[in-house]
Amino acid sequence: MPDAGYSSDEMMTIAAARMIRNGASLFVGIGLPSAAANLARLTHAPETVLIYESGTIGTKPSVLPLSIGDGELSETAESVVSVPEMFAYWLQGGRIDLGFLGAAQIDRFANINTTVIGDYRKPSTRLPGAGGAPEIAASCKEVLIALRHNKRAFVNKLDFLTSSGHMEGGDSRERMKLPGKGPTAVITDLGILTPDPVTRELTLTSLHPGVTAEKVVESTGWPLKVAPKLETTAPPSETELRVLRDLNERTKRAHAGQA
Amino acid sequence: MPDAGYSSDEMMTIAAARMIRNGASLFVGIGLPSAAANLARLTHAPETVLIYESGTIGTKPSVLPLSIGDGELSETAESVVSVPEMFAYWLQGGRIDLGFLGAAQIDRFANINTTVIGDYRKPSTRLPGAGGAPEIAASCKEVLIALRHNKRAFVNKLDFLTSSGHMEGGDSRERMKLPGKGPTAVITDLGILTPDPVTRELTLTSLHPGVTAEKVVESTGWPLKVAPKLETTAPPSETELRVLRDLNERTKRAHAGQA
Amino acid sequence: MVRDGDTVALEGFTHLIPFAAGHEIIRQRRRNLTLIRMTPDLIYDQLIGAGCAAKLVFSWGGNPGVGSLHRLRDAVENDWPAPLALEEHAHAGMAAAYAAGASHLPFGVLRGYLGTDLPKYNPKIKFIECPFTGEKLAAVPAHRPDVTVVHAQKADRKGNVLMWGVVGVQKEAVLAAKRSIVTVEEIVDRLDAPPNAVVLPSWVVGAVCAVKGGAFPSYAQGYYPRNNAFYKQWDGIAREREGFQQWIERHVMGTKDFDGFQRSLEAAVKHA
Amino acid sequence: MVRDGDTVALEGFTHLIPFAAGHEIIRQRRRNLTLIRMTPDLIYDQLIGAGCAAKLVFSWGGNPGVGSLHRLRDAVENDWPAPLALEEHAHAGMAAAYAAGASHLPFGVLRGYLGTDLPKYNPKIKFIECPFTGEKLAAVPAHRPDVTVVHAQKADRKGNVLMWGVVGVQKEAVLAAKRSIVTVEEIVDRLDAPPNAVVLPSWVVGAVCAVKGGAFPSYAQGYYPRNNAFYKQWDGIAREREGFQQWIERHVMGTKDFDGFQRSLEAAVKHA
Repeated sequence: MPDAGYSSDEMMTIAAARMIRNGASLFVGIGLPSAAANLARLTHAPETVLIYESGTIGTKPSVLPLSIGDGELSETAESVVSVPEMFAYWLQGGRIDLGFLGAAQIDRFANINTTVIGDYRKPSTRLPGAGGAPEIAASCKEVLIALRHNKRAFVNKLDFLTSSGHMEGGDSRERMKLPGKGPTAVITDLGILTPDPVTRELTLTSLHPGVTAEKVVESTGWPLKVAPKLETTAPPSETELRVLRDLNERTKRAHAGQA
Repeated sequence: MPDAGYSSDEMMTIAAARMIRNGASLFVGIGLPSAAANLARLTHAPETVLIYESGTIGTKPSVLPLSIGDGELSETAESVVSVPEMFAYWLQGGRIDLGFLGAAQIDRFANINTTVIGDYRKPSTRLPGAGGAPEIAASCKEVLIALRHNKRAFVNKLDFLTSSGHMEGGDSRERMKLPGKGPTAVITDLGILTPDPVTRELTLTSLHPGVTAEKVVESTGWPLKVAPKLETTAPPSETELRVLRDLNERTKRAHAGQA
Repeated sequence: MVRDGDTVALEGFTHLIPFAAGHEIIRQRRRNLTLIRMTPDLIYDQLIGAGCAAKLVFSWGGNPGVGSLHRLRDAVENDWPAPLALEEHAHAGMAAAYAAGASHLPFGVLRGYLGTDLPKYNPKIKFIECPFTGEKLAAVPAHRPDVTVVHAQKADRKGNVLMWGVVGVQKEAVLAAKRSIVTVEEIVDRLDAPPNAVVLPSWVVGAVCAVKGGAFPSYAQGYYPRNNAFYKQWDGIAREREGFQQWIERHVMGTKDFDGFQRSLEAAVKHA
Repeated sequence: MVRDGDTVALEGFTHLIPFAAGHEIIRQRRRNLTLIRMTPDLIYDQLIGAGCAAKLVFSWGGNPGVGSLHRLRDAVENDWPAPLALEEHAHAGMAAAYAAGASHLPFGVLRGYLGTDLPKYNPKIKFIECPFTGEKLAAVPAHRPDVTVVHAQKADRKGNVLMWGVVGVQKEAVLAAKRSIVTVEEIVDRLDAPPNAVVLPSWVVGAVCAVKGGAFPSYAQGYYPRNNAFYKQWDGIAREREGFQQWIERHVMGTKDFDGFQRSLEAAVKHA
């Protein structure tokens, strides 16, 4: 989309940011989740409570952190707690509204893999691993997932199940007694997928401007269900684009001039 | 002992204080343990680390606290932690050298009762209960117990076992896998009792000046063993008496003039 | 926010005890409460003596450094003013139960209660085996109060709460509860919390209410000291039923709020 | 204080990472270490690439915000410079294992790992039943490192240590360890710790050593910021074995201490 005036990654971040309700408490990972969360905070959701697993609660960074524990996160936080407290009292405590995850692989029930590509014991690619994701996926009231859409990522079968989505679909997540509702949307650079209310299989429900359903189906490693009434994602507003670009620009400057 | 120049309670407190090794970390209850611990700190054991279950570590109060959480304890502490942390990381963590307990009843194996006199469900006297004592008795490396010596306190059978001493004697404490060594001395207003190295039965090993072994045996609710080589506790030194009396005087003044 | 029959925790470990909130529960004549608190202290002696409690979950029930809680004893020993069921723990078990509640775990694990008689009388103390070493450890069910009430030093205008000094199990008790109320010494524009201070963000607190002096006769570090003399006086006030009832009627039931209570106490001292 | 074959935890969650101590382990050519750390970060990439490690116990092994830890990947994918056994957890399990270690419990309990493949590959993750509700919960054995090393902002002359900001699992890691070492930015006459600050009293710390800048390229709040640019550069330095080896030889093995390392890095930048 060279003439849309914005990139597909920008569309993805903005679409993700829009899903964040003002006032929600939000457990944020690094990368796109952090960008989307801060974009939301700087636009329609100023009262969003950002929580990073480093123990920083209610932080208001002026630039995107490179790590989940950059100094600015703790300096601008309402409260900084230890990591055991963060995982026990706050995440497991069930008080986080929304978890926001990325993934290397995702399957049709929004289970995700961030551990290995290939066999666990002899992987072709060793990924960073679980981090906080399994318990974010389990304990947040809702989970959003954001990743680029292609067949390497949207796979028929995960090489490793790192974090539980809707398991084998239907009521299998409930039967396993995972505390939270699980993933409620997957936001990609092509569109938005949401789980079917009954089968919990991810279904394409919104296309970003200029993207076709065929393109999304082709980019998915399983026969993707497409909603009968397919919506089109509203293009980025001027404000959204400006705030996101300003944020990225400030971030780039802040992380450059040190070494 | 009207002409000894000190009371039997003063002798008890001073004898207890002498058992505190300089530099030891000490978990202190209110009352005599607190008086003895602070006396030790103000005399021969200035590096003693006083810990109160309110979460105050390394405190240096100028007067004896009335409660285990008086403001001066936290103001003069090296560190103040939450109560769950105190019990989990510090006491259960196994890093406290010496626990110091009082009791309403004690048996021949230094098990103690601070819960009820009479039947638990219909007590003749309801006592305050366990507090921190069961885990102080279990987890401190060593335990000292101080109480006044009489047949109501030194009983043949406890009405309730609140905190474990040497259980049924012999190796029964070890078999139960209690982490610490258990009580190593019982200090009373009449003398000092220590557990037999093998049977763990409390044995009278030191008499305070002017007290006879017969008097101690008479004041004990079981046939008390008396060590063949019975020592005599050194009488309070001038310094010990002066520091203790100053401390008590300061304490009395501090706790009076408010209501 | 407290209803008849609720399970209520008023916490504060010697420090920051929410007396003002306790008095309000007495004034509202709440009944049939299950009261949770590590150290019942004078506040629960008052609630029990006033007939608010059906059950007490606790680990140490005395007047610290003074002696007995006479109203608690009268309820246990003589069923006055009503029978009081006891669920009795040690401090370590209570702390583990609150921490488990805050952590949304159904139970807490501790190295505790070994050899003691407490498990014989409290079926909520069980023993489990470590799945790795086979060691025997105690387990207690999580505390999940309907309402927790604590007192703190400060809140800001958004409702973020700051406390410092002896912080006890207050944070755990608030996070373990379904609803929570925090009374504070003052409401300020900015909390100015030091790094890693004990802060309860507004979104985990149900209601914040300024009650100056609301921890009297316990203390609020940085505001006023513990009134140890009153703790000693309480022994005389509460020893007999009549004296207690007169005191409660005059100073708590006979006043509209904690400010009134404090003025009423002062007047009594002046006329004494 | 670190010996060949030890189980060693160098902790610091993005903040206060003890790089100086890690370099010293590399300089001393320690071998066969079991390295524990939630987020291996650059410090363990260096230790692994330098051949110090036989096993890694961890929960997230990446260069935060940048990408892979290439030395970690090379060890796992290609056994270079030596095979590296993995014991893999999630953060919540690692945190629970450290807290259990600090608490002298043999295991920690958490609501975790449900539905994930991690228990299939890590036999140290088991499931237990709540003795009260029958709920299924995860259990992990306590971490009990032979040595824990952390970096903090300040110590006083007695050896009491103060840290603030993102404090991670440092306190738990120190309290869980048999021996401990703390490097600090500075040694001061008085700590002046705010109330309820994270303080490690001298008697629970094995050794304290002043190493100014010892957390570089991570950060010490109040002293210097995270050097995010170096984190990005590391991707290039560590991508190929040769580049990594040259860097370690020149800047770590070729210097006497962390001060020398920092001067050596500065010199390289000037000549670039």
